[in-house]
Amino acid sequence: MKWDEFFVTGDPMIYGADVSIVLTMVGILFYLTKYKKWKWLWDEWLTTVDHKKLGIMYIVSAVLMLFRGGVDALLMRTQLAVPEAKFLDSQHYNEIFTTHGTIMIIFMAMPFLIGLINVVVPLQIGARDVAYPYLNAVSFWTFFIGAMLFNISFVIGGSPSAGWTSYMPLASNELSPGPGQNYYLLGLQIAGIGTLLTGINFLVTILKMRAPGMTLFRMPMFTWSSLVTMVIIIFAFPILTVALALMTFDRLFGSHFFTLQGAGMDMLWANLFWLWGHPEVYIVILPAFGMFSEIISTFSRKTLFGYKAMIWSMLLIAGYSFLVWVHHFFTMGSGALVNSVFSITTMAIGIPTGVKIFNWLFTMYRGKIQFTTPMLWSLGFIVNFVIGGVTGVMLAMAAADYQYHNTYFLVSHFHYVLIAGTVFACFAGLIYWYPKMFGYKLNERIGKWVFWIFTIGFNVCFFPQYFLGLDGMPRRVYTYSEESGWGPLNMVSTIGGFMMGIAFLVLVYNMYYSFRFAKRETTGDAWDGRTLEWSTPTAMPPFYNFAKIPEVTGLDHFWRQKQAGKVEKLTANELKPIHMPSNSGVPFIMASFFFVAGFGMVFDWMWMAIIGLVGVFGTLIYRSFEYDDGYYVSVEEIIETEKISK
Amino acid sequence: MANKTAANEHHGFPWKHLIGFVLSIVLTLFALWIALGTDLSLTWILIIIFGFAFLQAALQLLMFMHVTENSTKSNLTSRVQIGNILFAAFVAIVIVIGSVWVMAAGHAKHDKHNHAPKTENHENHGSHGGGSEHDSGEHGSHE
Amino acid sequence: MRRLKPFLTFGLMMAVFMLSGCSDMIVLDPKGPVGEEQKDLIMYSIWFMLFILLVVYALTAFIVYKYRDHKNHKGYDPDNEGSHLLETIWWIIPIIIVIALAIPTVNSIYSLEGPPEESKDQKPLVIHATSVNWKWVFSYPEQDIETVNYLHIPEDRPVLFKLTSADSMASFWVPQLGGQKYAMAGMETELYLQADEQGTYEGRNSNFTGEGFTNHTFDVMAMSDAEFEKWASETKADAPELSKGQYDKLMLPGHVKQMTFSSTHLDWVDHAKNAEYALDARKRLGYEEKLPHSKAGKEEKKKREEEMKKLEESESHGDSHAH
Amino acid sequence: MAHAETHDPNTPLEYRSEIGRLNILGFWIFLGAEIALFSTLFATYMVLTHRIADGPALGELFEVKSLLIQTFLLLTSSFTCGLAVHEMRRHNVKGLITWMVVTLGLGLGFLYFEIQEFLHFIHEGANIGTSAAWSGFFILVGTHGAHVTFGIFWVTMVLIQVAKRGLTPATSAKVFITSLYWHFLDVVWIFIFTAVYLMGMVMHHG
Ligand code: HEA
Ligand code: HEA
Ligand code: CUA
Ligand SMILES: [Cu+2]
Repeated sequence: MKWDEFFVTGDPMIYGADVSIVLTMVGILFYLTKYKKWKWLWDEWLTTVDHKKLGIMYIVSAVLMLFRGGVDALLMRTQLAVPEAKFLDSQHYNEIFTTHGTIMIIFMAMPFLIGLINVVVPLQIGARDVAYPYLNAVSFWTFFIGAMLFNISFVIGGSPSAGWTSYMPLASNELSPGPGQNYYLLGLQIAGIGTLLTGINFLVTILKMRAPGMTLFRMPMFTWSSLVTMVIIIFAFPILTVALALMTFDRLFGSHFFTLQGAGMDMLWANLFWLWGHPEVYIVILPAFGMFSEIISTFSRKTLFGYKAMIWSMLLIAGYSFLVWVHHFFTMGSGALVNSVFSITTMAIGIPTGVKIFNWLFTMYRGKIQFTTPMLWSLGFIVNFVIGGVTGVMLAMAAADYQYHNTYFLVSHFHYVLIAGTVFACFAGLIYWYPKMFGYKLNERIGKWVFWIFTIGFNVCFFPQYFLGLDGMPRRVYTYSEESGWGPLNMVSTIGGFMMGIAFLVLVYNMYYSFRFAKRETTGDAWDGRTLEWSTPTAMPPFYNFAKIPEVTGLDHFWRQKQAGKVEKLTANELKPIHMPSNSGVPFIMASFFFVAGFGMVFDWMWMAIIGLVGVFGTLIYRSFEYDDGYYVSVEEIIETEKISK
Repeated sequence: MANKTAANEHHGFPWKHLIGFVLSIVLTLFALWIALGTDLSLTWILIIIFGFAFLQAALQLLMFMHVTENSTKSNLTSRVQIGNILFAAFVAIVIVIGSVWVMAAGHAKHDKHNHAPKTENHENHGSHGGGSEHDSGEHGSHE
Repeated sequence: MRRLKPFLTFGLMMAVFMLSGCSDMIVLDPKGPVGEEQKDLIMYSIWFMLFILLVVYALTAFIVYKYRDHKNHKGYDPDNEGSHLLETIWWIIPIIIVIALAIPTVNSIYSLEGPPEESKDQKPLVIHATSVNWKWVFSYPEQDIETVNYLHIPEDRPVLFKLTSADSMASFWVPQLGGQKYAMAGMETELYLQADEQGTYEGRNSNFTGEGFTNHTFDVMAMSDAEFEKWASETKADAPELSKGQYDKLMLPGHVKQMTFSSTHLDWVDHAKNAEYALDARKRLGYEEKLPHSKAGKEEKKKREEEMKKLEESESHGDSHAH
Repeated sequence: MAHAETHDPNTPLEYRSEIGRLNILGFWIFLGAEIALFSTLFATYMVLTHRIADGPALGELFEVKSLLIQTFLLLTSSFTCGLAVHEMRRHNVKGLITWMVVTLGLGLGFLYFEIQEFLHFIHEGANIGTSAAWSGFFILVGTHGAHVTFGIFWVTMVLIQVAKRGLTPATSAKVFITSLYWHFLDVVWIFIFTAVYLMGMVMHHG
């Protein structure tokens, strides 16, 4: 391999990235060394198995990925702002939308949600930690390593450029040679392992670790939505694992699953991809639904409307999510019967989703609505998400989809659901639970600015795209002609995109501003909340979460206790030593070996892949022989942490 | 409750295991005979052998794997275990039957990859020597 | 209320915009029965969607305004947790809407599988459309002629496209005539279209096929039957024959201008039956895809482009057809 | 984590500790994911099964004898694995180890014949690159084989731990989990037996 094939060259933007990556690395290393932070980093973060810290690391990574994906988006929007622009060439543009889509879905939306689930769900169910804290760390580190592997493709070897859907045979060796597509395969594969483990971990956590008295039908809605999401993850991610493995075999080991040669079948890739891909979009929307349920109920100061219907509708959506995948390729010519069946199943998903929308609205009915920023995002969600939803139903009408497919109509649909659904929820949830994670709220005034700039920018960016789609503008084109007449609306769209970018910058500024100036919380109940996570006496829960595991008597237990003025104060004599799991460096090391293996496979250096895999198995064996029963936190330490007067 | 059975059962002779084993051997041989030793129609053969396969899977789950077993006070665990397997079976059927159906539908009749007489005109295309013939019976199965 | 105003104004603005802009958008300005059927379905569904949006927005505006936390707040009921009647309503109404949408959808799906109703008794013109990165090859088996990157079709007569691809999965789409369908290597899909008005329509591949995807386009010229017959017979008489050598060069990834031949490649290869032909042709010509960023990749690309130029020049009658 | 220990003598050892119970439940759920994984491989195989390009047809090379040997080895190993757990529940460490070693032996036997069969196919001109159909075959049956291989290593590791530490709630839960894994591989094989071999032979000869 020649050096010009290893390092990506020939573009000032890439050199800029090279330099900034090296500078950032040097800067971090320098900082860690100068302030003697290495040990702190290792003890507190790299080896932690605490769900709250893992959650925070997930969220930080996700925000970074939102930035990366967002910069990609703005580069695309810049190129598309005017006809015949020369800002990016075709190859670059293709790489950028591929990484944009992949990063936003796999490395931004999923980890953001999983991060919030990590922080919140164990607290909401009154647990000390998840069922498998060690495995939780493995999940995080494999996700993180997968994301890093995917991201370095930008400077080493070249990025994938076959779209986030990577249709074959375009993505095959013959038409897309080199490491780019391999990065996609290996990055997603490694991160996917972590996601599957998260699925099992949280399913068992929610089923088995609930505080006494919290029956399934007393669980908070976010916990419920997480439970349902985990079920989808458990059954959908193995499909992705296999699909990626098959394509990896096609590219590295000469098999013919999807290739042009050997009677491979390109349609099968599309089929397997969407068998995973459709459930995947519900994986990224259901936790969002759960968060909005919590927030809307909290700030309407009212019980959730139709609790049971909310649960059943989610279960329906989960079941349906495995029955609609063909709507992504109505145009493949599978015949009238297939298209009719999948049209109907797809449209049917609108029914339970509608039930949820109306239940949210009626949660506010007879409430006392407070317009905090999390609530604003939730209202914005309802208003904007329905646009995405009903246009989804339009896409589901196969005969009409022949005209929408592969156009900006579709692009607009999925941004309306992904941004107004998932991203709004991530912002809302982040702001809502920020005091739980960091001990202070984000500034509300600045927060409202962020909301309005982002929401308006979002509509300005994506609403015109419906019309571009109806005017025949296909997705994934890097430029278009003057005569097409698509120029003005694209310019509008680009302006909206940049407004979102500005809002993002203001959000980051808000984090800095609040870190410096925000008033510190003194109780654990920053918003007058309803669920158990707000019941810890300190602003940030201690590492063991609850000095004494709460006993639950009904839905919204904490809120009802507060209403009745019966919140119990802890006394020293009811405390018992608490059993906690020990930290471990193994997950981090195992993930590093995954990186070695993945990188080796990307470049088809089998010796390196084998070293990495041997390392992975080594850490597995090491762990199997390790009998670490954790440790006990003494009563004295608990008293000290909780500041209980004796 | 299953708590007790789980323990009691394991004091005597492992009848359950033995019965399970014998049944699985019988079912295997029977499936083999149906498939290769009879001249039932293809559809019937498929129905029967897959019926047996599911039976045998259930056997393994119940006799060997103690899927209904639980050891906590609530029934939740065993319900989760069974529900999990049933949902897995649902997903499995959707994946397999769904894929076969969707990939064949609309394509089988004009999907010409198999019985293609390969092109005649290329120089460096040695690998495509004879080109095997397959009867259209294979294609019938798509429909 | 103040907080919702921007949304409402915006929605209203957009609705007006949408309705007034209809006829300007090509999908909503069809020139044939297939596109017409799809447009009708689209418009039908849009009314339902606007209705749903209206209901949701009105409810939101009302509830958020009425129950905002303010002085003299009335009607607060923190334990109000459901209503069978309401919940039944919002299970039932969406079910009805879905049924109302499903019936015409299924109807259209079935009717689009065949030729348009109004011209069922006419014999469709058959055209084989083959996608190869990044051009379209059209073969008229009956007329025994072949064109590249453009089509002539008679008006008021159904055209049956037999779609296939020599390499990447492509999608054959002429928005003003009707919806798209995939063209895939080693397979054949069928699509009926028909033009009811003379004119030139833009067609393209709409499924991403890599670097040259953006310009993977073609023109469709609809003309009277007589003109079409005249064009076909003139082409048969005047255009050069397509040689295997030329065709192999067409298999290289790249763009070419419009070309015309008086014979078709179906004589020796049908990509619906042989998915490997293009790859083999590239090998024969000593061409191999290289890393896009590497020096070798850039050189390879240049070489390819030169090859394409030569190919265009070799087709002496390339411009014989009128535009 | 809560650490409720149950001391009811009727409760099998592997269910006595909280961690044991959680791990067993978690493993069941993992098996659900494995079912989805293998289903995808089955779907791939079934979709591609006729796409043989210029290579041999699948059923053409299958042989009943080799198939039956493999099947009986694996079925029997599942049985002996069940006996091992039975012995474990009687707190008979020796019985447990003996039956598990027999299980491993049968598993190795299975692998031996499977590899023989693969070599035979390759000799007959059918490898993973021959055609889509053979790619589907090798990836499906090979993934099962890889699982068996992994299982053999895993069971061995766990047996070493049992030998070193005796039967504790922790080690017995591990044994129980590996036994679930092993039975599960048998279940998968039943479907390979049916969907790949029987169907392949029926389609070819029938
Ligand atoms: C968060 C992610 C998310 C969500 C929630 C959805 C939700 C839905 N999606 Fe979307 N979709 C995507 C993400 C998502 N989608 C992505 C990423 C793609 C493209 C991928 C790619 O190709 O790159 C895509 C593509 C896509 C297609 C493929 C189109 C094509 O390629 O041609 C289709 C077609 O049916 C579709 C349909 C739907 C439907 C019917 C819903 C429904 O779930 C929506 C339900 C909601 C409502 C309907 C609104 C509320 C309901 C009411 C107020 C009640 C009354 C309403 C009715 C009775 C209609 N989506
Ligand atoms: C959760 C998922 C998600 C999210 C959040 C987004 C966010 C955005 N997307 Fe995304 N998009 C996808 C998922 C997502 N997208 C997917 C799956 C595809 C399909 C890919 C494919 O076809 O394969 C796609 C494709 C896609 C296209 C179509 C490309 C094409 O087909 O040619 C476009 C075009 O406008 C676009 C635009 C945007 C914009 C403007 C945003 C904005 O919301 C971004 C907001 C911006 C920021 C958060 C920026 C932060 C950065 C800064 C503040 C830096 C400031 C620097 C400067 C001002 C220079 N996206
Ligand atoms: Cu398309 Cu076979
Ligand atoms: Cu979908």
